[in-house]
Amino acid sequence: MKTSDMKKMTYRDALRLGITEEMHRDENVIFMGEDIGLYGGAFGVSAGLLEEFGEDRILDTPIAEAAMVGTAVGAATTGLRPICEIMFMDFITLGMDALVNQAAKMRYMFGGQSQVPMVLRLPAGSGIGAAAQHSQSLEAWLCHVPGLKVVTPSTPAQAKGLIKAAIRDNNPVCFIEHKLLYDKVGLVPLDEDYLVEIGTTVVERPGKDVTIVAYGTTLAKAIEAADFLEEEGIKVEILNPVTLYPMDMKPIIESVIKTGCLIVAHEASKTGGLGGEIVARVVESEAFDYLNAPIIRLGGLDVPIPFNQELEASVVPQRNDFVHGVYRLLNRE
Amino acid sequence: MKTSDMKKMTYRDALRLGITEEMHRDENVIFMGEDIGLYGGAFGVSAGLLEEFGEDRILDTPIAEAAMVGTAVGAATTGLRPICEIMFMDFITLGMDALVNQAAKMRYMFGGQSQVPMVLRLPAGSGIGAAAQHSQSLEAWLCHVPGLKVVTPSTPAQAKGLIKAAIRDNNPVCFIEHKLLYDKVGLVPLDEDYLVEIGTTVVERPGKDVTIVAYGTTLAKAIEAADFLEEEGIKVEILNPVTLYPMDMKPIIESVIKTGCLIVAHEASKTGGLGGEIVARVVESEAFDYLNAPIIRLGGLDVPIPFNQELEASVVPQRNDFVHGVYRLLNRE
Amino acid sequence: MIELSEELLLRMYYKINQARFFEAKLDELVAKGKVHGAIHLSMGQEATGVMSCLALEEGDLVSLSHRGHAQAIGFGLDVNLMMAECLGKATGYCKGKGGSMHIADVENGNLGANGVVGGGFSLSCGAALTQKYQKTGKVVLCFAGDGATNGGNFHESLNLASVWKLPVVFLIENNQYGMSTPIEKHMNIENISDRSEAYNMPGLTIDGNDFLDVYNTVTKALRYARAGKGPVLIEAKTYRYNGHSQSDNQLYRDKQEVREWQKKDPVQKMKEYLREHRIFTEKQIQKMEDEAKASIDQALEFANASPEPQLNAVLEDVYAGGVN
Amino acid sequence: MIELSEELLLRMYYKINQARFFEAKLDELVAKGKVHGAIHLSMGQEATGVMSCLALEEGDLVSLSHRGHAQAIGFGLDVNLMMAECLGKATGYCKGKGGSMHIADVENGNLGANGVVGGGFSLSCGAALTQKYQKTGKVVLCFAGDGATNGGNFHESLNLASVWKLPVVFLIENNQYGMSTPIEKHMNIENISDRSEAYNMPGLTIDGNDFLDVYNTVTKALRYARAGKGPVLIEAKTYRYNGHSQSDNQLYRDKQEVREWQKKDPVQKMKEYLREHRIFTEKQIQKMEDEAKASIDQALEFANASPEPQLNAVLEDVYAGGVN
Ligand SMILES: Cc1ncc(C[n+]2csc(CCOP(=O)(O)OP(=O)(O)O)c2C)c(N)n1
Ligand SMILES: Cc1ncc(C[n+]2csc(CCOP(=O)(O)OP(=O)(O)O)c2C)c(N)n1
Ligand SMILES: [Mg+2]
Ligand SMILES: [Mg+2]
Repeated sequence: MKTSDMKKMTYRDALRLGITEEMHRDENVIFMGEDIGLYGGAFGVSAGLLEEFGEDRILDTPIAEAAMVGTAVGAATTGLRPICEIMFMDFITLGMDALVNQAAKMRYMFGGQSQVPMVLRLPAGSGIGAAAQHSQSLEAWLCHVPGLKVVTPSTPAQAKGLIKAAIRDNNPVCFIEHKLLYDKVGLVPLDEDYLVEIGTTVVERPGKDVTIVAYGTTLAKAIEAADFLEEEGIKVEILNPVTLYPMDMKPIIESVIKTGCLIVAHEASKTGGLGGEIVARVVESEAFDYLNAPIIRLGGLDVPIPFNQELEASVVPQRNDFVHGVYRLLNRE
Repeated sequence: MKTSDMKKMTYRDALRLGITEEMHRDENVIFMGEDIGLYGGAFGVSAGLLEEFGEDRILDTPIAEAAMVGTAVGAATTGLRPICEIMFMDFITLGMDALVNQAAKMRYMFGGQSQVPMVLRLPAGSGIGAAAQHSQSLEAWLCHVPGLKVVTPSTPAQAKGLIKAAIRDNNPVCFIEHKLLYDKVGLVPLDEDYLVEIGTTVVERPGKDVTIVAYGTTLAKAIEAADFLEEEGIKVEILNPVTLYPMDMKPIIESVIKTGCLIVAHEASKTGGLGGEIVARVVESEAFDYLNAPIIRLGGLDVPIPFNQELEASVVPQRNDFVHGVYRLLNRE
Repeated sequence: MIELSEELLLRMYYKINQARFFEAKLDELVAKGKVHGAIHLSMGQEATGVMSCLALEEGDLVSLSHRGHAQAIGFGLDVNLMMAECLGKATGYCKGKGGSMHIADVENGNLGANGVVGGGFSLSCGAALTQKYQKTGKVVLCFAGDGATNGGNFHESLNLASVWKLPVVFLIENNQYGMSTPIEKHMNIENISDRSEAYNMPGLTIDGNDFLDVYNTVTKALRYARAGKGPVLIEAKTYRYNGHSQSDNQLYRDKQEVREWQKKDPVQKMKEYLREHRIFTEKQIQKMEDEAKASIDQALEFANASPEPQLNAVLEDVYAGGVN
Repeated sequence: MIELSEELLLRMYYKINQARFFEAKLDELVAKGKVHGAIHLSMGQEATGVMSCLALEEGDLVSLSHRGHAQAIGFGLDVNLMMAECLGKATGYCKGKGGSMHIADVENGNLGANGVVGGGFSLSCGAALTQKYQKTGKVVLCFAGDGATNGGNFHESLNLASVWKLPVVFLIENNQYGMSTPIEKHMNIENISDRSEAYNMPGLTIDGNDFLDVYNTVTKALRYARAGKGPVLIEAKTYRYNGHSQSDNQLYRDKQEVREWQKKDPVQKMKEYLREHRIFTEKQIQKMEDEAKASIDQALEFANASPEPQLNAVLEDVYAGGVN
């Protein structure tokens, strides 16, 4: 793509651009959430959309996550394509029934009669001092629910391409946005048909010595580590599963076959996180025979997120965890 | 233990016995749920308890899972030790906020000020024709929430010993019961101090050729397979992590070091299930170097549970899946 | 008063009988152990389910409760496909994947029965939002039980529907119990319809065993909602004769109570009305009953003759293909 | 009329000022970027939080909303430990792990502020169940905002409390907005207290800026609950001056509206009352204010001088040890 067809913008603005384009493209796309109208949403993603699309399409809801998700499901089965913003991913706990028992299962239990094209936007993760009830990374739950799709962009370009693909998808898509990414700036394709296809894993950085799988903010830490290691002549290959479910394992397996070394990382609590799933799939694959060393899994500590800033930062994997992991795999420590 | 100190009874009766003993032992133990009084609970676990303990301690709730769980949490932080029955595990979707954002986090976010001694009983699993919204196995979600403990007994003796341990524990314990086990009969210790300690993995059957980790109803399938394979001279070692979180990995790792072969199984959807976690932990451990073959993970198909009986049965791992898995590991196929 | 044509009365009487016979047949099958899974019968409540659906206009939508056979039959579902679904056959509405608790006919506006108590409230809001947004002029009728009105979904959905003025009518079948729990033990008010005040929407309590009261009231409520005035809450007082499901030994009520309600049986009451008003001859009445009964016998034959789903169907229908 | 002793009036005036100064200080700190994380200020609403807690008896319990500083101060929490917690210090109520949104003092019956809107409703039911079961004679006071009454937790909890006759008083601080959403856009009724009718419990609307109205009404409600008559719902109409949190540019309201409410400022109104009734001299009043202010300056000093938590604290307090 020529840079002239791209524009520098934040992840937040890229999301908004994608949503705006899709709302112009299809008038059945509506957008609901708490304080997404005049207020522009807790993280500013919907700023200005009320003016542009009016009250019929930008709907402020009461503080009622169960009804919000259920309403989106009902609207989706009858012809609309709702986008739904849960202010903090933590509050999907209040909408799990509509999401898990209705949206995800409806098509199947009705024998294929219906479809539920909706996007559930879920700001996730720690780092803003919001403490235990506003900082969780719960993607692993959603990836354990057949019928849902789960995606998470890490760059502004991915944010735009993926939100558009999610809106066009005919299934319920959980769209996870790490709060620390909203201000991140990057080049974003202006092409209105630019999509990041659901079901893809992106090679963020080619390499040959060690494979790292990371997403969300952990990806940035992995890249920092790779930059650092590059100076020592170590070439890390970084893969970003922007679709967490169903995950495209092919590039990951190929990479492991090439490098023989794997680090899997996420911010979510290590136990029960997606890291285990990825490790298991690699071990089940032909890559197993190519592993030169035990796989390293980096994850958040198995604790709630604390308020204090330093404690908070200490919960999630940092650059040095990657660096030391790579050293360990390459027997440099 | 002498068999004279044991009595044959169903899993259902063993649960009730454990609850009854604990309710006699500590009058702060109360029991709430939908239709647990006169009706005796959807699966008959609480039959007769209303007569024995009265309306103050056996509390029928409205159909309001969010309030039920939250009320249990509030009661637990102020001195009671509530047992709470969610009629079907699927409906914990409606009580996730109180469980995950309150019960699991309260102690931590209050800096250790409080404790939440409560037991959440969760009948899980498929096999009774209850279809997609009444048949899920969602233990992996709960094992991804630091602050909770998660246990699941597979035999009547374990049911009694574990429910007692759960009631005595000072933390929120999710107690998962597979519906198909309620009628299962076995010898149960009558000793009122018989406990199955939380945090243990049980060696259900010693062996030397292949290690199988299984729990819930999948355990029975594994045992059937082991019986069958025994006739061919293959000795399978079966481990049952009755505490799913925090899981005692030691016996599992030791077993894999011995056998070099591992099958991990559960009824829950394979993707995102606990199998991945167990595989990852084994791979991270010293057992990695002892693996003679790729680990096999058996899990439910990644689909909602269908109504039709044959389809329903086809979703979950069966005896032959274990048999073929063992053959594959031992290169017999 | 709303005028009832002869043709409509005929349809009403036929359907209420169909509902009764359909469930009597299911009850038989359950007793014989021929049904896998839970079945919730609504015998005694049929006037509510059937007549309220007959009040709908072409294109209106419904969301059914877990106790939804009479509702489905009132809405016009094919009893052959319903019976096949209850028996898990490939020819059923859901290809045997849903069973009694998930019968749906989405294309025709039946958004399905729901196994989650109260699960339909918010789905109905969503369906109503579509009607409002697309200006279809259609209304959504949402069924639930008395017990369901104690759940958060009820409250959040009614509030949302009221604030957004959605074209939806919430119809509560108050059969006096949530499973084994009598209404006095699960709420502290006399009339559930009074809960409408918390949302400033009209609330009405009716005799759910009186086919006319149901039909007339729902018709008026639908008009109100269709006119863009917002949602309505209706409570229909009625009673279920059978246990909650097959595993219910009914310790929580005495037989006398059941007998009292049986004296107010909705099918009998309608029959008496027809006789009193001499709208049909005895022969015509008998004929309708016979035809209704025959349709159910036929449905069972259809279901029995239908194939089981193919095993590979288990992997199908998880995701919709294509993109927008 | 309830008699107010001089000593009580003194405590009231001191605490309402403490609350005001505490938050003014926090506001300053936020502006200077010295606070990590979200802070919800309740300036303008202090009479409600402070006076209702002063109506409690020794041993009664409270559950606070996310906007809970005034409530906590009314309940008697130590402003030193509160300030330390807001700054994430090891000496804070939660050792720096909770922050402003989770201030708690469980041992003394403060069950904590709650970051989940409506999260406290059911916790309060549970705490009230303990009081009832253990016959302690104590009551639970549960705070929440107007927006919280649209959530399922509100409905399920009030219904449960009513059916079980739990000793709990639900106090809704109706500050006219749920974040940016004005009450007319999130519910269709005038008085939130009318929602009590859905549960057949008493419901009262009061002037949340009038310290006497709050104190008297809550006192009566507590008596009612303590007598075993069941729960009470109180709605206190009031207003918040600041944005919802620090990141709020307040497009949703005009400054005139804020100014109108400031004319009814609860701290000023109480001061006027004291002057009118000549209960204290001007000097005494000034002294109380000065002392309240000084206590906050001290609190900040205490917090600033306090250590950060040790890094290994991150792994502590996940599980309670021991068994019963
Ligand atoms: C959320 C939820 N909780 C519990 C159940 C189990 N359950 C099924 S039907 C039922 C009773 C429902 O009572 P009501 O709403 O009055 O409907 P009725 O059965 O009387 O028609 C219960 C508790 C469920 N299906 N969903
Ligand atoms: C369940 C839930 N949804 C959303 C939020 C985000 N949020 C925090 S405060 C708030 C507004 C609450 O309004 P109200 O109950 O009136 O209390 P107020 O802030 O006005 O004191 C929102 C939406 C939350 N914390 N919890
Ligand atoms: Mg009922
Ligand atoms: Mg408010």
